[in-house]
Amino acid sequence: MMRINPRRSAKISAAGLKRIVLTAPANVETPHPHKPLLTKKNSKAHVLVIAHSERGTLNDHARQTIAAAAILADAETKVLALILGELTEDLTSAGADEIIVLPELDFERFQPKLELASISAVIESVQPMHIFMPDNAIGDGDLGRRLIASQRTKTAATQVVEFDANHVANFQAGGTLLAQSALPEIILLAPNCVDAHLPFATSAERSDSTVTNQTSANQTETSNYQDLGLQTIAATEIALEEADFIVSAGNGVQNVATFESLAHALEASIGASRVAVDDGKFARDKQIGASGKTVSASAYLAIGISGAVQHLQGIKDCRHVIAINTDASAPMVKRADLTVIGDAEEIMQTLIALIAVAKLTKLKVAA
Amino acid sequence: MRYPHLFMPITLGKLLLPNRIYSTAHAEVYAEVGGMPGERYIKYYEEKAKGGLGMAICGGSSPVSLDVPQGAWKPVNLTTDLVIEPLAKLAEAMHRHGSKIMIQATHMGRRSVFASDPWPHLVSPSGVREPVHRGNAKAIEIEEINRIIRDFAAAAKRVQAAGLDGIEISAAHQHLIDQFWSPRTNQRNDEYGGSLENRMRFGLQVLNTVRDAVGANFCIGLRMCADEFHDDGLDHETLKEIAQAMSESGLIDFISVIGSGADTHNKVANCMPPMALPPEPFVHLAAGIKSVSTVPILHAQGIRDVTQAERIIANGLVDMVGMTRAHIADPYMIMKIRNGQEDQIKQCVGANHCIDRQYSGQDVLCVQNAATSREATMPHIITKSKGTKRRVVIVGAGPAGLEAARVAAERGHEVILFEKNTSVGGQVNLAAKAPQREQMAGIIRWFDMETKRLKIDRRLGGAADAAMILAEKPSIVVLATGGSSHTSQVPAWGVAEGLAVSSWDVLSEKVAPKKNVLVYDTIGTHAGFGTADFIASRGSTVEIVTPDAKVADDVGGTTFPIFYRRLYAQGMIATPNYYLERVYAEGDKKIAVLRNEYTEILEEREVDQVVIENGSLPNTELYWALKERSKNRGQTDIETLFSAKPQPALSQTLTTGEFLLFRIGDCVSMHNIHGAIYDALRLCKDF
Amino acid sequence: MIIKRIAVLISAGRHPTSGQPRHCRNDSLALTMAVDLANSHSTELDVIHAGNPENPALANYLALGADEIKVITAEPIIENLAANLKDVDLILTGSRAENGQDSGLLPYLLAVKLNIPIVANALEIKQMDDKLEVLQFFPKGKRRRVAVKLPAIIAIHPLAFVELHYAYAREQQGKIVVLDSRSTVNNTVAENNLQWQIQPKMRKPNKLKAPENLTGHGRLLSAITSENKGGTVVNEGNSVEKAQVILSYLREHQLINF
Amino acid sequence: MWRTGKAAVWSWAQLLTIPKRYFVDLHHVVAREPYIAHTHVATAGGAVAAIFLVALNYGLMHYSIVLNWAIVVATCIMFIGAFFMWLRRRKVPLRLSRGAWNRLPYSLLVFALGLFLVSLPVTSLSNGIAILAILLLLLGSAELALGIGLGGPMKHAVAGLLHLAFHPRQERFSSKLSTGLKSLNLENKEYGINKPSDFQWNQLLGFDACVQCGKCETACPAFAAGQPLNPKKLIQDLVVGLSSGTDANFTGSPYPNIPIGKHAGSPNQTIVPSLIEAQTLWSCTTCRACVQECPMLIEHVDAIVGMRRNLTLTQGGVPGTAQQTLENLRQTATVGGLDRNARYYWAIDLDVKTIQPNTPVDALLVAGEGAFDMRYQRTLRALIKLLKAANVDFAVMGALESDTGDTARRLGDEATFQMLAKRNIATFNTLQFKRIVTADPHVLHSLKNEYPAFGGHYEVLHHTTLLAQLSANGQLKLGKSDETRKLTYHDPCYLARYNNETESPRALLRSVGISIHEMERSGLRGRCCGGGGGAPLTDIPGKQRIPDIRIADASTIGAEVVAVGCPQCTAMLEGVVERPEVLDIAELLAASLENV
Repeated sequence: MMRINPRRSAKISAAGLKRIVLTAPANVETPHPHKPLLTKKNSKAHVLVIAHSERGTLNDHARQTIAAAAILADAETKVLALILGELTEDLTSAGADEIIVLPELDFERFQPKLELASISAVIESVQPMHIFMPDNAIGDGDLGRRLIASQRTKTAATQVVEFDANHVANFQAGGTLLAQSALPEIILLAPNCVDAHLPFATSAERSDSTVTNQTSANQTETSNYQDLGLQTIAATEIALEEADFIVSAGNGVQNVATFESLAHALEASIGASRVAVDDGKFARDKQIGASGKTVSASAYLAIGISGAVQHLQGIKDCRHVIAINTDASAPMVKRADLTVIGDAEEIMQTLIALIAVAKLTKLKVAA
Repeated sequence: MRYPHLFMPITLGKLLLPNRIYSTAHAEVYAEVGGMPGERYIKYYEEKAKGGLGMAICGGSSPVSLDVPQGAWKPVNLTTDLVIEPLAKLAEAMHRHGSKIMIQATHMGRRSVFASDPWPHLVSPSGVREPVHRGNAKAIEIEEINRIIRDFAAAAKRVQAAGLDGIEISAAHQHLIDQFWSPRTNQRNDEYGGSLENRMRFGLQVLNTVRDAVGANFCIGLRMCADEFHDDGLDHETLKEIAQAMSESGLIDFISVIGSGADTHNKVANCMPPMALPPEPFVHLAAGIKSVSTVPILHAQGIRDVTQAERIIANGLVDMVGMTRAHIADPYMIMKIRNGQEDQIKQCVGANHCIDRQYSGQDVLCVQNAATSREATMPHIITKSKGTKRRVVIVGAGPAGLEAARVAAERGHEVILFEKNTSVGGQVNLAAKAPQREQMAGIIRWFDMETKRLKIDRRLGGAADAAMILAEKPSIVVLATGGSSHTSQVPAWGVAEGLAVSSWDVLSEKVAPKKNVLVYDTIGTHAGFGTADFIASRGSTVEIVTPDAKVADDVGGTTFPIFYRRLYAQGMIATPNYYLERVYAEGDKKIAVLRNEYTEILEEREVDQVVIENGSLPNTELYWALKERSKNRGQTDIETLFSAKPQPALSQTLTTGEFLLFRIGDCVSMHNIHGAIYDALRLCKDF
Repeated sequence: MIIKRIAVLISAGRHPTSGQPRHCRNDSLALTMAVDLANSHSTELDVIHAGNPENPALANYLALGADEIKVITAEPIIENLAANLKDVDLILTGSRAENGQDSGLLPYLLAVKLNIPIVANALEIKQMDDKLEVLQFFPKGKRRRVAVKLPAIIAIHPLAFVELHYAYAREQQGKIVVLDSRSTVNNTVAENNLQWQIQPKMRKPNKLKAPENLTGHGRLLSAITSENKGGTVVNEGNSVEKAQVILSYLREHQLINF
Repeated sequence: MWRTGKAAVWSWAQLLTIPKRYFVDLHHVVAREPYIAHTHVATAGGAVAAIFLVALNYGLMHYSIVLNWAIVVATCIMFIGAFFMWLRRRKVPLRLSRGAWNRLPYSLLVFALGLFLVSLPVTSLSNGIAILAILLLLLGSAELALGIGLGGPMKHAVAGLLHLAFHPRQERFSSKLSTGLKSLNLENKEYGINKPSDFQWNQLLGFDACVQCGKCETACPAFAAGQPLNPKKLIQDLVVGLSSGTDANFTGSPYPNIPIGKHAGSPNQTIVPSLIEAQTLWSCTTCRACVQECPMLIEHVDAIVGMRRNLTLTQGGVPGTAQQTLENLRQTATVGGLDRNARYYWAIDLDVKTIQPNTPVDALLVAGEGAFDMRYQRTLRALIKLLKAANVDFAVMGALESDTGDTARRLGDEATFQMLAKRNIATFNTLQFKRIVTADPHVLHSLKNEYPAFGGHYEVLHHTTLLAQLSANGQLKLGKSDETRKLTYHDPCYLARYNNETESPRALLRSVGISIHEMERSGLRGRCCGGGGGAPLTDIPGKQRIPDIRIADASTIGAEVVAVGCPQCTAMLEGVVERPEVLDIAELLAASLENV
């Protein structure tokens, strides 16, 4: 609580008038509302969450899956997150009590046998009550099914759309029926069936599992599979809702040609604010926001977009938002992870030039 | 199929509706003496029916009992059989266009003012006072409970007799039924208080009696809140329990859900979310109610766009969406959707001009549509003139000039629109600069697109002078040149000397905000606070000084709380009741001398910058240059103007070189956006 | 290696709107790919359905290119399927069915049972010596190429680049043959099986949310405000420096690769 | 040679029909171009008369001088005709074939001159001239005789006459329309045309009758849009297929973007793609403009759909989104794969009756697939307003309505069409109504002209036909229209050419005071919008789009409004960005109700 003098301090001016000097009030440190830390003592049991990371971070679906486990776990059950791929972010707000990271099991590489062996080793060592995985197409859905098929004594459910401590539910018969069952041991969770927001924080301690280190060190994927590499298809061929990198234009973009060449240089899809669309600069199907499309790109570069609430609603699932804006107090700046204040045209031109140089350098190095 | 979910029919009880959009019950403030819906009321709804709306619920807070004062918001009076005939006319008008109509019926309990005819003693479960309406009340007695239950049934029978399609019983906004539900207002220890079951007793008795009165086939809905947002009130989980019990009672055919309580100023502002709030802020609460309900869930609040509405229905969050303000802005919304003219929909921007007027007891008007609720005299659809095709020159592309250009072009005339700035919009562009008020620009965006669609000859980026105008050989000249910041009124403010700057200079970013800023606001509307907020949001320390009783005094009940949230959150200092006497410099500081309204005592502020908002002064230069040359000497005949008839001057035949001159909006005297647009519409509709 | 025998596993579907029995699109994609492969390599092709031979949906597969459909009626499905797939070099099927539990598990269970590799989410397949090259679907415009040793199971993704060709005449000519209905296996191990109960009414699933004790005002704020992180703001520097800041950010978070 | 074709129902007595058909039915077509008509009358008339007279005079050994002079006159007429033909041939319009056809005026001139000389009083001829005359005569006769036998240009004379007699659509000559496609007997594994010999012999005969005048080519919207279709070439390719050869000798315009000389065929060889490419067949909008124009009354559309049927039924070879459409039709009985319940959602606030078994109505409104679309719903809303104003007792079909199968049939999917037709007829049989009204000419066509073959006999009216009747008998009182803009009327192919209805829409517009500015191509000769035959689904690329061409027709005459009577036309024409407003007749009429 802040305690302040209700009367503003004043002095008397030369003319004998009360004078209040308007200055900013002393900076009172408002206590940051920390979430209570939930610690699990004497935990006997484990709930295991397995998920691949992307670029060192977990996506919303993976975080929802950890949150699901955290909500389910009681005071004596630890949530152990087994992260496949490198992890550069903190998971205390995600709900994990303990983390094992296996950076070499990156989703970009196809090594199902090795992955299955590694997770099986962890399962063997901690004997989790339940195993949660996001049922996604970046590897967890596939790995989860391999796990289920390899452990036929465990009960399992996939594409779970609803669950609590007692039951799971999913759609069956081509989505025409909703079916319910008791909580199985392995649960592959559909996206958005859990709110990832938790009112508590967890310790998220990293632990080194010797079991897994050994497993992964001793095994290489010399088996039936050979990974020939990941590729990306042209941004122009992806629907805006699916796009991973979006460059988006607002009122502040005067020169659409420059904007389009920047998008091309970044191999990004094109979006626009309502104002830019109404202005006739872009087609209606490019509009992003509450009255347009909702996007979930990893990178959203907003150029000259002030960020009306409607627009911000359309990009709430975007991971990294970068803004180029002339007004540092625009709502977009508060939303963005990085904002550069300046003339959009000039910065776009410079970016295009720098990207060209960078690509050329990379080519030369490769050659 | 476009909007397949929105245009999927739905059945409420036995009532089949063609689509998922409806207009929610709101206080129109149009009822005539004795609480009777008259011509204006009926035409207001009929226009929505013509525009394709499937269902409207009219008569927000229509009282069923005599002890609800009827003076304050001109509600529809359901306490007398006299209401049946006018309601029957309303029903007939709606049904003629294929629309369904229901009415809300309620007892407001303590949520009213005693100091209005018939000066009743308000009743409430425990007599707890309501702050917003200063609703002092007595604790209700069992006999009164029984009387009111009978009143509900009698009112429902009247509604049914009038041929309406249903009735919505309100248990939202802390009306009497939810005053019983809420522990905040119900501290009784008889069978109507204590346990949730006891607290629900009154509402269920009402519904039972109403159902008995109207029979099984008549549609009955219940409007309820999904979270009062009070610590001592009803939270979402409790309201879900109530909703489940109500829906499972088999007595109701739908539940219409609203987020937020409404019994404090700050909570009222949520109910009709203004532009500062995100889109559909409370739909998740409505979805929560839906998860336990066995009857369809209807929900409004911040749903203004068809794509947004389609998404909400498609995601199964609710069963129907209320788009009430959207229909106030454009009653032809659904027809335009059907015609593939979504871009021509005049979209609500959430300025809340409508509801803010209603909260001060004035009739509901739309900030951007002057025809709304004036259907008897003002057209929503402008038809082509059958008379002479004229050459109309309009000067100034603010809201008045844009509306004039649009209407004249729709009438089939050749229109030339001059604007000195490179973009249209006038002062609204400044209004849109204030934080969380960006959507004001939506008003202009529509005019911008419409004037382009109508292929109006828009000459932007150069001020027109008399010679340029005459060179166009116009038969009509309409001046809508607006005004300029009126900082010259008190020379001692020192604007000419650079001691103070105008709010316009700050909003237009001609002048950068300094560190410590005093904003002086003599007007008390959105502009002054918006300027202060604009400065504060850039990190400056701001004091708002005003001679009014409070800061933003002329801003309505759903907008000032938003301003005050920002005022306190940003540590702005509010200093009402002071005049700005003069400003002088002391070193690099500015000293503002203030005079208290009530003591006349002077005091000073030492700041870096003084910003003045004193409204606008009409730009009349062009008017005086053209007045003498015009056939009508620049005069608008107010008798015909106010009675919505054509200007007499229009029937004169003009020889070559002769023209008529009119002026509208702020270039006559300072008005507001609605005033500017109304000026333009009522003048130009007969061109 | 020369692929000598290909099998396609097909399931019966139902149109989501009309409810009319029909082929399952994913399986049809697999069938069409298999027919093309079989034609170009003159390979034997088995089209196999485990279920009811009377299902009118099966006729669709005849029209779509199956000359003959072999129907296995014996339970348990996986084991009986496996028994019929012992000497098959390549098994194709859709990633998910449109009926039953829809779990997408069948190809995996079969792979374990037959002890052969499986690749799912296949968009394209190409034979390369003793391997099959598979283009795999990934979200957000990503694709992966994987080579897999044969014999193998490939589960086809719904977005596979295949055009279906429905010919009435083929439907008239095709045959449906019921294989011996006796089970060839007598194994009954517990199999991930849950007891599913079909819910009588279709509803929107409830989202799980951690219980949270917020004040009334807190609940209001959580509805109307979003958590603003308030990232870095770069005001200083020329446009090259500002552009560099953006590029560094993109590189740091691996959002670009140059 | 035509005997390689399949059997058809015919009798020798049909030969007797030739004169009437030649002079009446054919004349209607040819007379549209008077120059050609007169030339043909002169040339053919002269030649036939001359040959007849020669036969009479010399064959019957009359040797009459009078007859001889008559021969001279006949040859003069023929000479004049051939001379005008030569004049025309000096600057050949692109639609005409060249090659042997360019030789024809000369051979005819030679024949006429020879016969002229021979028939002159013999005495006045020197020997040399006589020999020359005989040579000329032989040369000219060679063209006539050998041409008929070996497939030269004059083949048309005989084949054409026989075609008139044995035309596969005999109804065409009894002043009845014959536009419905003939059914396949699927149980007998009739799967359409795979090879030339799969055609009926009288169809093949028809192809041989082609004079390569190219009127079909000029009329063809796909050809104009640069899509790879030219109906003339298609018929000639089939002639090539019948006589085993290549298209190298074809001297007319090629299929746009497909070079000449690369395709060959023989009677028992599969046509697609060695003789004709599939994309040629899929370019057709089935608008029947070619059939309408053909002086030899050839049935191009039957041929094209016949070949499509084989592709679709035996290979599932429909391109573009047509495959999905057919699947939708099979699985949902709607083109869009939609919920049938949704078709009449728009009618709920109009309080429209849905037909119930055992509740008879006067008119059953069958809206068709377009009813799912908001644009067409505007037309339907207007129509309902009009029907109500006229107090018509009508009902809609509601969820009972299945697609008529029109699109499936045009795409060659006879199986799906028949399935839908039988299903609809079964439904209709449970309902009681006097007549069917529809605002979709495609629905009109299939119900009226193609369902009878499956036992569905109904009185089916286009909405403009019904409204015109109602307006004429005073049941529907229309006001004066406020429409002052310049308006033209676009005839939907399936209404005009397929159903001969060109007058009702025009009469209705006139009755509300709207004057119609006709486009160059209108009425039975109107230009297609590009929307028929499933063409928007198969979407074969060309150099421009057909609707653009049609809108250009309207813009040429300065039209500000294009009135239509078909949802497909509306959709196609509204797809053009810069265009006049497109309004259905019903919309224009409903607006006039305000002024009653």
